[in-house]
Amino acid sequence: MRLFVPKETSPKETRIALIPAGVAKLKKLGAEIAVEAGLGTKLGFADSEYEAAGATLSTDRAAGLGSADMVLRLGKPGPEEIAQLKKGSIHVSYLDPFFQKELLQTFAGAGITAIAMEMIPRTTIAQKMDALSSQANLGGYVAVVLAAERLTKAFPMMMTPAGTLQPAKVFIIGVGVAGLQAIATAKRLGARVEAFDTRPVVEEQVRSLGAKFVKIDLGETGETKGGYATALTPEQIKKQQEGMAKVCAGADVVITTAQVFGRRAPRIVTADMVAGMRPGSIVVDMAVETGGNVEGSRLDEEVDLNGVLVMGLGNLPGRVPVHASQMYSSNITNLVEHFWDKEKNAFDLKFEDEIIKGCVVTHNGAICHDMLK
Amino acid sequence: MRLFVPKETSPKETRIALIPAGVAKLKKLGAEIAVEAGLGTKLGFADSEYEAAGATLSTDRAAGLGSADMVLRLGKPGPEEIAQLKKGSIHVSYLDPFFQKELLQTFAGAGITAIAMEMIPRTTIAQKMDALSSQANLGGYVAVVLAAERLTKAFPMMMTPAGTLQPAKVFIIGVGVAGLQAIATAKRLGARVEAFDTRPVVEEQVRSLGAKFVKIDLGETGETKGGYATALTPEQIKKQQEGMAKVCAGADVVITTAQVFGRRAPRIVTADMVAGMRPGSIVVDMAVETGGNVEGSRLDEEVDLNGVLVMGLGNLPGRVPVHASQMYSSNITNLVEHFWDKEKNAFDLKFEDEIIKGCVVTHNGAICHDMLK
Amino acid sequence: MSTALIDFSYVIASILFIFGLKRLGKAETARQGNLISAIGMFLAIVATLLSKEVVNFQWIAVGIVAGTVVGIIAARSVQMTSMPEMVALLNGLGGISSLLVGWAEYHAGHEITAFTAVAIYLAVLIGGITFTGSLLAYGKLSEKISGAPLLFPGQQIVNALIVIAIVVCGVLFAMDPMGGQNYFFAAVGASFIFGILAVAPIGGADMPVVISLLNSYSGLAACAAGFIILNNVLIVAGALVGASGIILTQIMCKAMNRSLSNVLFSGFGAAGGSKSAAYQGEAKPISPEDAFLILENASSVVFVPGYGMAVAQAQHVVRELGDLLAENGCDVRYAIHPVAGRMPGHMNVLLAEANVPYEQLVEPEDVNPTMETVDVTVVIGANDVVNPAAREDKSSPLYGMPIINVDKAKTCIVLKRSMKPGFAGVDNPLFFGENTRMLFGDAKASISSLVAEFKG
Amino acid sequence: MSTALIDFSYVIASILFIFGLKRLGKAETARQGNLISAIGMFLAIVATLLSKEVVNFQWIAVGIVAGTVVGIIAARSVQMTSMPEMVALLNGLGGISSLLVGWAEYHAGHEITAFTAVAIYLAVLIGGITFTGSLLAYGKLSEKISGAPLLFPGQQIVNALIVIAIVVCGVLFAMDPMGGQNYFFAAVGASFIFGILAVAPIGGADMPVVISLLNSYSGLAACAAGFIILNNVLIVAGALVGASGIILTQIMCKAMNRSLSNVLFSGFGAAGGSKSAAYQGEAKPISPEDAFLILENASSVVFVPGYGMAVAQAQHVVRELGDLLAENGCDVRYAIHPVAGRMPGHMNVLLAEANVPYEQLVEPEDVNPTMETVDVTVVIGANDVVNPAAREDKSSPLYGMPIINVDKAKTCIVLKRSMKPGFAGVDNPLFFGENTRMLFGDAKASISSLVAEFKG
Amino acid sequence: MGLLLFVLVLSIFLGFELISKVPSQLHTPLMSGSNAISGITIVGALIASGIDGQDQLAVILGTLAVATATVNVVGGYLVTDRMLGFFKSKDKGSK
Amino acid sequence: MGLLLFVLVLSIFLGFELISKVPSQLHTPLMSGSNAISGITIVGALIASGIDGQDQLAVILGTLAVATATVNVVGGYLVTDRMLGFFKSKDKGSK
Ligand SMILES: NC(=O)c1ccc[n+]([C@@H]2O[C@H](COP(=O)([O-])OP(=O)(O)OC[C@H]3O[C@@H](n4cnc5c(N)ncnc54)[C@H](OP(=O)(O)O)[C@@H]3O)[C@@H](O)[C@H]2O)c1
Ligand SMILES: NC(=O)c1ccc[n+]([C@@H]2O[C@H](COP(=O)([O-])OP(=O)(O)OC[C@H]3O[C@@H](n4cnc5c(N)ncnc54)[C@H](OP(=O)(O)O)[C@@H]3O)[C@@H](O)[C@H]2O)c1
Ligand SMILES: NC(=O)c1ccc[n+]([C@@H]2O[C@H](COP(=O)([O-])OP(=O)(O)OC[C@H]3O[C@@H](n4cnc5c(N)ncnc54)[C@H](O)[C@@H]3O)[C@@H](O)[C@H]2O)c1
Ligand SMILES: NC(=O)c1ccc[n+]([C@@H]2O[C@H](COP(=O)([O-])OP(=O)(O)OC[C@H]3O[C@@H](n4cnc5c(N)ncnc54)[C@H](O)[C@@H]3O)[C@@H](O)[C@H]2O)c1
Repeated sequence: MRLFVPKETSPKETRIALIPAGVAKLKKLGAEIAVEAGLGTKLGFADSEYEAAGATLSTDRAAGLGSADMVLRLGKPGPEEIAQLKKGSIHVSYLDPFFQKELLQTFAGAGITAIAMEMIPRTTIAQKMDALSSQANLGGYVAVVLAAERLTKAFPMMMTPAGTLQPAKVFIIGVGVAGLQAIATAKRLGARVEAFDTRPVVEEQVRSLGAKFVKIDLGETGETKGGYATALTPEQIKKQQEGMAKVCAGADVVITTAQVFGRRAPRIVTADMVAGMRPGSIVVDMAVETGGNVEGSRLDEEVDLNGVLVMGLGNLPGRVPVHASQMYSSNITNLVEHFWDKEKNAFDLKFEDEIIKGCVVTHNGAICHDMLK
Repeated sequence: MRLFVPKETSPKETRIALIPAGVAKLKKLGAEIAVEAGLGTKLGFADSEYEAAGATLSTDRAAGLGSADMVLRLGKPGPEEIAQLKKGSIHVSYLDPFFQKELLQTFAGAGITAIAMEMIPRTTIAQKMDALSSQANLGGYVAVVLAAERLTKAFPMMMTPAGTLQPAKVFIIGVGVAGLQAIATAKRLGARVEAFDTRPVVEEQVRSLGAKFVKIDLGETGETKGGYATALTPEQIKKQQEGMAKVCAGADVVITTAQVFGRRAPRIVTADMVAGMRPGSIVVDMAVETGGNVEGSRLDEEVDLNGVLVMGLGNLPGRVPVHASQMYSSNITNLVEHFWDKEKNAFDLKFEDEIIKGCVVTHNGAICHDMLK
Repeated sequence: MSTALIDFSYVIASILFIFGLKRLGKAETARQGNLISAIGMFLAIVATLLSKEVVNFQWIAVGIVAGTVVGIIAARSVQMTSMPEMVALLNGLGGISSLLVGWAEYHAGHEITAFTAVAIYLAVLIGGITFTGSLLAYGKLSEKISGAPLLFPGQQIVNALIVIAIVVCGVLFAMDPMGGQNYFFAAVGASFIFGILAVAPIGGADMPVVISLLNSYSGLAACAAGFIILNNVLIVAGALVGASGIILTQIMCKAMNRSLSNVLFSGFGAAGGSKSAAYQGEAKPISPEDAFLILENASSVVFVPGYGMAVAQAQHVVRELGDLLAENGCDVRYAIHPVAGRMPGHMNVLLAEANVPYEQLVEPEDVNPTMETVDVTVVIGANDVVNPAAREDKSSPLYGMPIINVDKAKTCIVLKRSMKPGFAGVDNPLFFGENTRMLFGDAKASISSLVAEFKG
Repeated sequence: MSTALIDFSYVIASILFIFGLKRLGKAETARQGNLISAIGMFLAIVATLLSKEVVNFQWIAVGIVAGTVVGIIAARSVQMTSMPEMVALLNGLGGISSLLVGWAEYHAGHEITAFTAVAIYLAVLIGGITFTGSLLAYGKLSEKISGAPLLFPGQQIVNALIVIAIVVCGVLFAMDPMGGQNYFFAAVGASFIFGILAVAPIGGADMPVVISLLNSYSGLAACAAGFIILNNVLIVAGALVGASGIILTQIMCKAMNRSLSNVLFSGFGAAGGSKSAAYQGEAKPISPEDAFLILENASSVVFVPGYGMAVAQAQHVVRELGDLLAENGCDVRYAIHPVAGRMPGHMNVLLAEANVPYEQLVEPEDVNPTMETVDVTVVIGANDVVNPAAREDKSSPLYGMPIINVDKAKTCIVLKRSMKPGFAGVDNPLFFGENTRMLFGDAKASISSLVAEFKG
Repeated sequence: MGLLLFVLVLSIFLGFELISKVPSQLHTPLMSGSNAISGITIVGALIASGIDGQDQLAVILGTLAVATATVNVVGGYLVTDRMLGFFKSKDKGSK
Repeated sequence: MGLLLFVLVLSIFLGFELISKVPSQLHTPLMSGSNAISGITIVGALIASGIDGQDQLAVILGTLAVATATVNVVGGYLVTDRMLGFFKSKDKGSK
């Protein structure tokens, strides 16, 4: 089976889909791998390293795409690239499937089996291929470091002969993987951390990192079987906002990570709440790419709203591109390895498997995922 | 006694010399205080807050300077401003006295009693007025946060389903106050920290923060009575460089803070050493303002040397201006308070006191400090 | 009941006492322990009543009924807060009872050997001391008598004379028990007086310790009574109480940071004069076990960390100890001096690492005014920042720096490895303070021994 | 020497034994304790030699000289590594000596009461068992005899018959001591055989425990001998050794994760069959004290933290325990499973906070191959990541995930609060494993009890 | 006599070993409980009071001894129990 | 008899209390040291062997008893001491 890894097309993307260590691992399975020349250069992975690991270099992107049985990449392709793919081949990447129905149609039309990395189930066994987790984790870290760099105060408490510096107050809204890592990082830096999430199980997790959980009584809330949050009723959202406005007003840094699987991100921090914050404080909207949790946040911009800095930077994991690429590469090779059939020397689309069932979005000329039909 | 606090003149300066809380404290002593209008605006301290604390606002800077018995500020004045001062008045600020002999002459010539904040002795009792310490402390913190923000990797170790991220290796050269805080901050963020200093007592201090001390045998080294490092012989410097080149080569982040009191900063990291580092790694030269520890570092610039980012940003404490100003303000008010004579309602220049002896550089028309004559 | 059976019952009773006492010392089993020991007592009494020697029951019945009624009423009516004085009273009755047994046996006038004579003499003597001592302790505790130490000139001499008289009487009595009736009654009188004299100079606050000691004595009196009538269960139970009472007394002394010898040799509570003489003497070391007893008894503790805590990397165990103290009902705070350590915020980094809640951190100016009400300050590798010379000694290079006034707390425990000075190189009079105890050793090791004491 | 003086010497000797034993149990004072007890022994011997009963010295001299020479030579020549078998041998000699004393007293033929007869019988019986048992243990340990458990069909029945015979003989003998000579010798024989039968089925690795138990027995034999000649010091010393020996045996068993009853009722070492039957039975809980004994004895320990460690915020005490183990000469590692916790790197944050050195962190693929050589794995609030079903049970939702094979270590201690499953909601067969012990309770509390055990 | 000495010595050692670390809130109950045990002198009192052929003084002494010892025993155990019961309910309350 | 029982019972209790937590490297020395104490049976042997008017068997039994007990005592104490001495020097060496 022939695998191909093209360079990323988005100019904003700093990460890459495969690092040389990943090539070596795939090679061991028996796969044939080609990578587009210059794939890792900007991260310090020379073409020669890929070659040494066993990949062939291809300078002809179109040919590479056209001849591959399986394409591994990070960002979603444009429609023109899908057209170049071989019919019946497998394409693995992020796809943003809930909001890119057209793209899915194109895939289906071209007879490509598309796997969306976002759709890997969040089960224990699938963790090694779960790119959402691995990238959100780094995103949470980056969000805090960015905020620390921008804040006009230091994070940790310091009782010094020149007076006591109070620890920065950091408020994390939405405690999934990214939120947890943000909590951990802010705690490490010495901040006083509070966090909020609608899922009740999260409270214990927040405390397991030594932070405080903010309790706002919303009545009945829940999580889906897969562990994602369910959407809130308008009334619940209002209650939540009132409770949170108070906490935000006292915070130096607010980081929002709230997502609802398959929908646009909920609007949680309103313009009023931002206005209620102290000048000099910072809001990081980690959900900006899916619509944003914060009113007024703009993708890839840092907006000053009455002295409050609202940061809507996208692709946060891309700010630690080496580690982010290492992890994505590891996720994607783990996926290939998990379903690799040594006998046939090919990727085996076991449709009876929960993971395959979860992440394959188009197959045999149709959109095949239940949630996307 | 009439005190005056002008705005800072340097455009690069983000800090201010006095915050409203400081005004209140001085007011309690019985002092009369005027501050230049707009002093704290950029940090969110409105003029009204100063007034509320008891200061009078002055829009006429020249008048303010001319009428004051004591001027409190942060950055050194230009010669033209010295001329505006009242003869016999006291002027407190950073002066960089070892390298600003001319400025001192001007002060002496104008009959001003100049106090250099850099010259406050490093004794236990003088700590509360020790601005070098308070600012270096914040500088050490900022250096690490900056490096973390710029690095293409995450600092902490993470053993994850997508592989293990090794902790970043941080190497701190020169472990005074700034170095210690840099160690503490990097450790907090989960880095593997090593540190080096020529003073042997530092080893225990490094370990007291849970980091590793790099041992390079330099033979006889020492510290002066005041706790500052003595200068090294050329041979010692060579040995040190060899030993350190190795550690640097393995580091993701190198932070240098080495200073020798009253001299230019020693050149420690050579171009060769930088060249020996991995692409993507970072060097922060905290001594850049006094000449720099790193060959090739340029003040207020981030230079890319073969993939290694050499950061020579000046005024690091100024990147957390709120806390830095709070601390400087506290230092300077503590100084005034310590020598305030309630009876006379005036600052009392007790020349028999070690602190005054240490920090007054010009008095009665002459440079009066032993080390500067 | 046959002698063998009675002996056997006594063995069982003794075993029950042993179990009972052991359990009484642990919180979870204490109540059960008391019950077990009560069963033992009941068994011993029944066995005795069934023995062949005991034939007349009418007066026994009178005594038992009267005693039981009084006992029940007393136990029921006493206020929870007056328990200690109740114990003193009961203890006094135990003492007098031993005295009466001794007297009765003496009066019964079988041929008395020198051995029995000594036993009788001891039972009476110790019983008497316990009796009047306990009554006085009761009076002081219940504030029927002033709790202030009572001293009069020449007290030491009077005490010495009485002791000599007691010894002389004892020897003469033992040599001729039947003829030595006068010595016997002299001893009774002397013991009464001695009990009063021994307790009078002690202040009301120390009464619990005194009662505990007298309790141990009353055990010994019972033990002596056992030797009179050659009865094992008396000897065993008496000795058990005597020995464990001494241990308990010692524990109570240590919890008050006092020494047992201080208590054993009277005139103690008021020996303030001799204490201050020792002021500039040497530092007083303390063991982790003893430091534990002090901490365990404290209701408010302030930790003062310094550079030594950082060197020892003791922050995690310090937090652990803090948590244990808090669990024990103690108010715990961490006083951070701004210059503690070797960089600004040094202590904060470490305590944050150990997850000490920010709320428990206090600054010197907040904690100093409350220092007199703090039971124990624990100085963990700090030195310059707790140097009272900064407050008192104008010639000190630290003079004028606000310090944390750890020396003003009731007890101050200083953890360091030696008597060496800190960063500033200045000697620290704190180490010689009257209330200061030095817990030498690496701070982490010391604290973690304290933690182990709490756990073990 | 007067009887009183001898009695007094015996009291002193007993006190020395008490002190000696107490000190022997603590590392710092052990050697001194041995010396103290030796002095006690010397005193007891001298006092006995000076007693009025002992008049013939020539044979005593022969015995003592011969014994001393042999004792010195044996003690000098023995290799450090063969100490345990030496102790077995010496213990056997002690046993035979008690047997001989009993026999000699029986043979001396004063009027023997039933009481004395019982004492004689017990001394001989226990002495005999100790003798042959110890010799066999010696043989197994020194590998003069195969260390393998020796079993033959019907062994249980034979054992039962012998026990019955011993009891019957005992009763008959006690009823008519002088006429019961045959019963006496039958008992001697039976005890020899029983000693062998009792030890034979036990494997060589368990011999130290057996020796310790036999040592306790030899104390009881001495105690019985004391009842024959009505000698206090024998009774006291014998009983002390008997009781403390039982405790020591228990401690040793627990350190090997075995139960005392397992040892007391023979056939134990080879009871593999009955064990595996209990495999899918219930989880076996363990107390912190017992877990301590296992850890204290381990030379290689792997900690496996999970989400529960985070919930309990136990990281600091875990580090403390790790340090204590390392100090104790144990190799300590922390195996981190990539999905442990609730976010990637969860365990790393916590362990870094507690300053666990990065070098001690290992990944599953590195630690798993060495798992068979690990003495103890300590699972701290982890569950899914140590679930052997992921390895073995194809129907498990976890099947195929690499786990940390904690079940392959010699002993696995699991710390959690209940039997509830973890995040994945899957039951965990590990908890029912043969070598698994459940230490129930909050992980922080449990670990910190373990730390306290190490310290206290 | 020798044996009695043994018994005494052993008991004393046992007494020393029995109690080691007592939480401070148990100090008073333990004192009170062991005080009740020291009321064992009642055994002596019973014998003194119960033997045959006594004169009036003996009767008085004996009866008094029994009465005082009984107060000590009965009062002691009851008081201790009350104290300990108090702790227990307090503990429970706080949980 | 009653008294002997007391002595026995008290000794057993004391024996149980004396040892509680023994570090594993002390297991063998402690076993060995207490084994030496169990050689106290030598007192019985001495009396058996030292009394007047014995026949040949008695002499043999007595002498054997003394000899074996002596080996136990002498060997036991010396072996224990050697073991403990070994630990000490090892400890010192490592420091
Ligand atoms: N905060 C800052 O920015 C800064 C910077 C530089 C200097 N300083 C100076 O440092 C001093 C700070 O005061 P401080 O009270 O924290 O420290 P200190 O006065 O230096 O005293 C520290 C004490 O800790 C003890 N110690 C060291 N290692 C120990 C261990 N492992 N276990 C137990 N004890 C240990 C030492 O006594 P033993 O040797 O007897 O154990 C020493 O006396 C002040 O004088 C301050 O001016 C402060
Ligand atoms: N790493 C990630 O990014 C991530 C994210 C989300 C989910 N997960 C999932 O989480 C699981 C992680 O496995 P794991 O073994 O770490 O955890 P786990 O399987 O969830 O088990 C944790 C165990 O800790 C025990 N526990 C909880 N609190 C405790 C306390 N205070 N003291 C003692 N024990 C306590 C619980 O048992 P008791 O209740 O009986 O005490 C529970 O069985 C995996 O299934 C993984 O897929 C991982
Ligand atoms: N099995 C595993 O090993 C594993 C690994 C990673 C994640 N997971 C699970 O996957 C699930 C999703 O994790 P994720 O990081 O992708 O989450 P996510 O990015 O989808 O959402 C982030 C968080 O936002 C919260 N949120 C949604 N709406 C909100 C609102 N209105 N207000 C406040 N908070 C709101 C959610 O509850 C969630 O915690 C979690 O349950 C996680 O435990 C499991
Ligand atoms: N008494 C107090 O409370 C107090 C407070 C703050 C600082 N101090 C003392 O003041 C002194 C100076 O502190 P600082 O932070 O201003 O130091 P600094 O800024 O003057 O120098 C920083 C460090 O660089 C080191 N250095 C110099 N040359 C070097 C070389 N060639 N290689 C490597 N390292 C080199 C120095 O040893 C020093 O540790 C220290 O001794 C400190 O302890 C005392």
